[in-house]
Amino acid sequence: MKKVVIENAVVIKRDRLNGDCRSLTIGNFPKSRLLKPGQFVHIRIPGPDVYFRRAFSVYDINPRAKSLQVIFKIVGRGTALLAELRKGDRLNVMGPLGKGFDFPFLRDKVILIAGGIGMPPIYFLAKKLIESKYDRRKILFFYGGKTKKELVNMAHIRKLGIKLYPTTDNGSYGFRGFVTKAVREFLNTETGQFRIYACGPQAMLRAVEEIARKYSIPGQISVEAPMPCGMGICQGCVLPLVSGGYTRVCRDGPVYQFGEVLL
Amino acid sequence: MKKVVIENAVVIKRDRLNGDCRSLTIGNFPKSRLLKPGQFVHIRIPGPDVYFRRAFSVYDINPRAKSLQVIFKIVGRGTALLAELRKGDRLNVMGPLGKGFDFPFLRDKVILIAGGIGMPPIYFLAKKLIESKYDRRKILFFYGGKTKKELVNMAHIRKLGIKLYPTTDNGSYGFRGFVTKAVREFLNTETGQFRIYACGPQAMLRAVEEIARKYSIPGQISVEAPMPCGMGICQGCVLPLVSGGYTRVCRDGPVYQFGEVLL
Amino acid sequence: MKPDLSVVIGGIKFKNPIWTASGTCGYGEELAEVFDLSRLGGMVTKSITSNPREGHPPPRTTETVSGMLNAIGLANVGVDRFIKEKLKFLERFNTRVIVNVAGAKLQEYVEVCAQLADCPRADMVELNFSCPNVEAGMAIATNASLAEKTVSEVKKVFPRPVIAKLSPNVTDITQIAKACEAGGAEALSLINTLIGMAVDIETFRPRLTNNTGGLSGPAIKPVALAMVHKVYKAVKIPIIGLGGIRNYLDVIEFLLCGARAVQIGTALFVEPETPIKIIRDLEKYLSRKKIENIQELVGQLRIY
Amino acid sequence: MKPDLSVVIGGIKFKNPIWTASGTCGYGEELAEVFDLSRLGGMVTKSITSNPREGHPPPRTTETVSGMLNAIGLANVGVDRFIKEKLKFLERFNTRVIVNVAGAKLQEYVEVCAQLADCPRADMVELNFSCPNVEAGMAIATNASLAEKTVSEVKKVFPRPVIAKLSPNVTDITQIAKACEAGGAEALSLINTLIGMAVDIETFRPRLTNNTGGLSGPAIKPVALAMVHKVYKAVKIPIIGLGGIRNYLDVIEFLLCGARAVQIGTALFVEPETPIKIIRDLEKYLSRKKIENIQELVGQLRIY
Ligand SMILES: Cc1cc2nc3c(=O)[nH]c(=O)nc-3n(C[C@H](O)[C@H](O)[C@H](O)COP(=O)(O)OP(=O)(O)OC[C@H]3O[C@@H](n4cnc5c(N)ncnc54)[C@H](O)[C@@H]3O)c2cc1C
Ligand SMILES: Cc1cc2nc3c(=O)[nH]c(=O)nc-3n(C[C@H](O)[C@H](O)[C@H](O)COP(=O)(O)OP(=O)(O)OC[C@H]3O[C@@H](n4cnc5c(N)ncnc54)[C@H](O)[C@@H]3O)c2cc1C
Ligand SMILES: Cc1cc2nc3c(=O)[nH]c(=O)nc-3n(C[C@H](O)[C@H](O)[C@H](O)COP(=O)(O)O)c2cc1C
Ligand SMILES: Cc1cc2nc3c(=O)[nH]c(=O)nc-3n(C[C@H](O)[C@H](O)[C@H](O)COP(=O)(O)O)c2cc1C
Ligand code: FES
Ligand code: FES
Repeated sequence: MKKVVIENAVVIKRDRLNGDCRSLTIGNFPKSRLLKPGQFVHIRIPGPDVYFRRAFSVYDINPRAKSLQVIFKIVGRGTALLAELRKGDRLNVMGPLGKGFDFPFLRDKVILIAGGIGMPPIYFLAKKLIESKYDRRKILFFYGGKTKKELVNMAHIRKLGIKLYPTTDNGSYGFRGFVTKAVREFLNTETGQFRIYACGPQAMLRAVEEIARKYSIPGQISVEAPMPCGMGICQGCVLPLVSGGYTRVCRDGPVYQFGEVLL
Repeated sequence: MKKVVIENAVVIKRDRLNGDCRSLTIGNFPKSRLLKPGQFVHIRIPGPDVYFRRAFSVYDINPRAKSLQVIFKIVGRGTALLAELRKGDRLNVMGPLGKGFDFPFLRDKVILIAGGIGMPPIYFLAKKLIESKYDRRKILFFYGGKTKKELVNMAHIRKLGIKLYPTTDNGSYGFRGFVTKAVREFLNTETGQFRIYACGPQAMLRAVEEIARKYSIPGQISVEAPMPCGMGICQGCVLPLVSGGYTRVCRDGPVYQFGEVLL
Repeated sequence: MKPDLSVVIGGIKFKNPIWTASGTCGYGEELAEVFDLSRLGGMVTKSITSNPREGHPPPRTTETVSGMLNAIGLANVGVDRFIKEKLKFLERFNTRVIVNVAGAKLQEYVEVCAQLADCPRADMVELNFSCPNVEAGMAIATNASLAEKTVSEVKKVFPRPVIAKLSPNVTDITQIAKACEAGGAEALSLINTLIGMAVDIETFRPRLTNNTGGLSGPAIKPVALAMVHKVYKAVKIPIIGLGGIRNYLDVIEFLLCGARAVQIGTALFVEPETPIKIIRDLEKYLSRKKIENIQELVGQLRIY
Repeated sequence: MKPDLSVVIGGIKFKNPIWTASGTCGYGEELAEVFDLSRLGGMVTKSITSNPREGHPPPRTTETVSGMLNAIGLANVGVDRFIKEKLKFLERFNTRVIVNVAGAKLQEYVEVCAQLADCPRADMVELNFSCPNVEAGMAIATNASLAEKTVSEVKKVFPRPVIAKLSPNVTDITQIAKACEAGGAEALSLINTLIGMAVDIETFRPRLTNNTGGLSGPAIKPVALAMVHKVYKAVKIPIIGLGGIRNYLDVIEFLLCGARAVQIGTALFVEPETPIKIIRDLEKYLSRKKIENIQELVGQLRIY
């Protein structure tokens, strides 16, 4: 039986990234090595008026240090409180949760598409692909934000040594326009066997699936939903399936094949 | 119309005293000069599961630094959270609240009786008496605790240059026995015009009133009650009056004349 | 242009929809030390009865998770002293005064309201049909015909608008609401507290000498919203919503669900300046959203 | 000596009084990844109905202050698949399985329970009389004679103990409780969720597609305690208490108020290991207090 770990972890590092984004490195999580790209941890944020845990994709792990890293954006009460934590503060972390990404075939050209704060799981996937000896040159990372400020940890991503295509809606950095427009233009000139992985706002994911349909490219998306339990019990995080009925994002997802969920 | 101040104050110093006692110096409270001995502040403690404010007697003030000091004992959720605050943390403070002690006649010998965590308002009274040119030699400070560990800030009190009579129930420090026993023995040998001020557990206050009756000494006690509002609105903090009916401890007290409230 | 926060209830204009709730602002004396009561749309005074009441022995209140239990027991100065001292004090403020009235039986409501009829400072009365903390308290709250009768009898003696304050501790609050409307109430306020209990596990005793008490505070807001919306769909008279309000976001939720005004209760104990903050924040919100009059929000919930 | 945590309800022995609540532990599969279900006194499975139900469209849940609203809409696999897959899965655990049953009308309860009659793994059934999230849901919850009838009809087809689970959304819960007792219920569990609502002030929409939902979590504990105590005084059959329990202190409050066992609900979402912690802490508490059997606490509240 799969085992979910619940640990009283500890903040070992926190960083202010661009804009409203923050990075937290969380230690004392002995099973961090089990965390796979696309999986998430469910974090109990100490403070008033935050009752449920909050879900965050794994951005990176350091199995030897028994730590994991998440990157998050301040959007409400919970994330605001999370941003106030300091080194040494305790916080309860549950994971690994959810299904991660399926790895591509070695021959595939891998198109990674990250929109805004959808970047963390995509970065983690890229990193793990490289560690698993995928060809760096076949990994293309499209990373879009509204403005340059929304693109965080660019230096970090660059270190992966893969092709990075930053885009901003206003052209303040990189390609001007939606990240999906950049992908489309890229696909118009390139050929090969592709596989796409995407995480970002719903509108972006819809556009990605459209592209995938048009170019007949297989792939996966990672979606979001508010998650009371995060383990598949409450049925609160459901999304409708194309085939009818509902799927529990926390357990059956958050990663789905193209065309599986009704976006 | 009297004005109650509500300020987003800030922790400027915190100290671990003996045992479960802590000291907090709170800055950014411009009206700290208004705080009188026996009055209290009502503090909103940030954290989960603490809904009401918590009342703390003023231990000291520094009007120039716009700060005040409280000393508290960890007894439950609120005080546990308060103990975790660090320098720079914000906390909302309301005050001055309640009636303070009436000052004695200059000729009176002043007997101050503090039991356990009832010490703070008694210390503040002693300090203010001295500042108001009362004769140091006429101020007697009886300070009792279960053990030596319960007697905090002794050095601080000693600096006042008044007669200090520490007592411990087990004799681990100073006089052995209840603080009221020490007072009784003192009164058996001394003569003069006395006035008593006391703060401490209810059983101690009862014993103090008994002594006062026996020796016909006037004086005041400071009492406690859970305080939802702290301003006299909710009628939740009432104690029965000897003369019938109830009194709101937060507004009509917390300082009462001997024989006023039914202990 | 400054948005218009004013609302009209029972033909009376309120400068804004923010009132303070009965039992949580006393008779105004203490709160006046924190802010100028003239800023409030209205103030509902502590329940008064024919004779003074001392209330229940302590402990009368206890903290709960995101809320409190109270069993004050309608401690109040009685209608005579209320009129002489308390209403007098409130004359200096430019806010609406709604006098909350409680009674052991129908006749007491009528008597007290008759005395208030001659006091123009009592802009309205609010009949507390729902105090869970006194023996007879729940009778009218759960009995539609008795509620209707009480309202109509009070209407005969009190010439200005009458509000009925409803209890949430019923199977169908719309029944009582409709009865009060039929009795002639100009408005309804809801909700009063939920019946609750807390136990001291060291002494094996209830934490209140009354054994049970009324639950208030943020914990009950979802219940209050559901009831306000349910009653809004069932009656035509205006609703004053309350239960757990702490900030302007909460207020907007109540307005959307159908409340034309709201009352701030327990929040006053924790943050006495809450109403002032809310009024300021509402103004900002309306300006930002380009809403000219706050009444435009009332009942605008788009249900599924 | 280790204190005895076991309790007997409806003639069935439970190794401890800590159960998990319906709808908050699914059919056990997910929770089994966190701790060994055999540690539990009992487990109440998610409400099942005759046919599978997909439940309401999302959003189905929302966070509230110290609580949550849910309107899952009784999503479940239906009794057939439940028996084949889910009960089967639960065979490997040494805990009592209480199967919660819901129905649109009386006949559905009887049909489902009849099917369960032949499944010895279903130690008991718990009749969900109170789901506020489906059309017909509240009918039995608020109708004493219908509740009595339903229990007695189920008793005819189900040979093991029957629990009736009551709604708090009624004027007098003791009426329904007594009716269920008269109908032959071996025990009562209370409370189910309070009806509540939350509004998104950006979209002017309810936060749940079902508009209203059931409020659970620490916020409602005082209401649950008051109702447990009230019912305890009114009936003779054992009570299983629930509503907002997070720790052993909460459990002791419920036991003192008259509950013989308790269920842990929403707390499982926040801290899935809650039941295990509670069992450990209860053992320590009883040892410290030199209480040999936990049953000694039941109903020991010393009211004023
Ligand atoms: C699988 C998964 C992975 C995620 N990974 C990341 C990540 O790596 N970085 C990051 O910044 N964010 C991530 N999120 C989103 C993150 O969980 C939300 O931003 C966060 O819960 C908001 O909490 P809050 O209290 O600040 O906001 P509030 O809006 O105050 O939250 C109120 C309620 O809404 C829920 N909620 C609101 N929006 C969302 C949402 N989009 N997703 C889930 N719950 C929501 C919260 O759980 C809470 O119950 C992820 C979400 C999921 C489901
Ligand atoms: C006028 C006044 C002055 C005080 N001065 C001091 C002081 O200088 N130093 C100090 O250490 N303590 C002082 N206290 C007591 C202090 O307020 C309590 O210890 C504190 O409220 C306990 O909070 P808690 O959350 O830690 O405990 P919990 O027991 O968890 O609190 C639970 C509830 O009980 C109430 N409560 C419980 N015991 C008391 C009590 N004895 N008095 C008031 N409320 C109580 C709390 O307000 C809260 O609502 C004073 C109390 C009053 C009324
Ligand atoms: C301490 C206290 C005393 C109260 N006294 C009264 C009262 O005398 N009359 C009345 O109608 N309501 C009384 N109430 C109920 C409040 O007016 C209000 O209906 C309830 O507290 C819910 O609102 P809230 O959650 O904002 O506090 C009292 C509430 C509290 C907390
Ligand atoms: C998400 C969710 C789903 C629930 N589903 C059911 C259900 O199917 N049947 C039922 O009888 N109760 C159901 N309940 C109610 C709980 O069993 C319980 O009565 C209620 O939540 C109060 O307990 P708590 O505060 O400990 O959660 C559900 C509660 C929640 C939060
Ligand atoms: S969050 Fe509970 S089932 Fe997904
Ligand atoms: S604490 Fe509210 S009246 Fe004293």
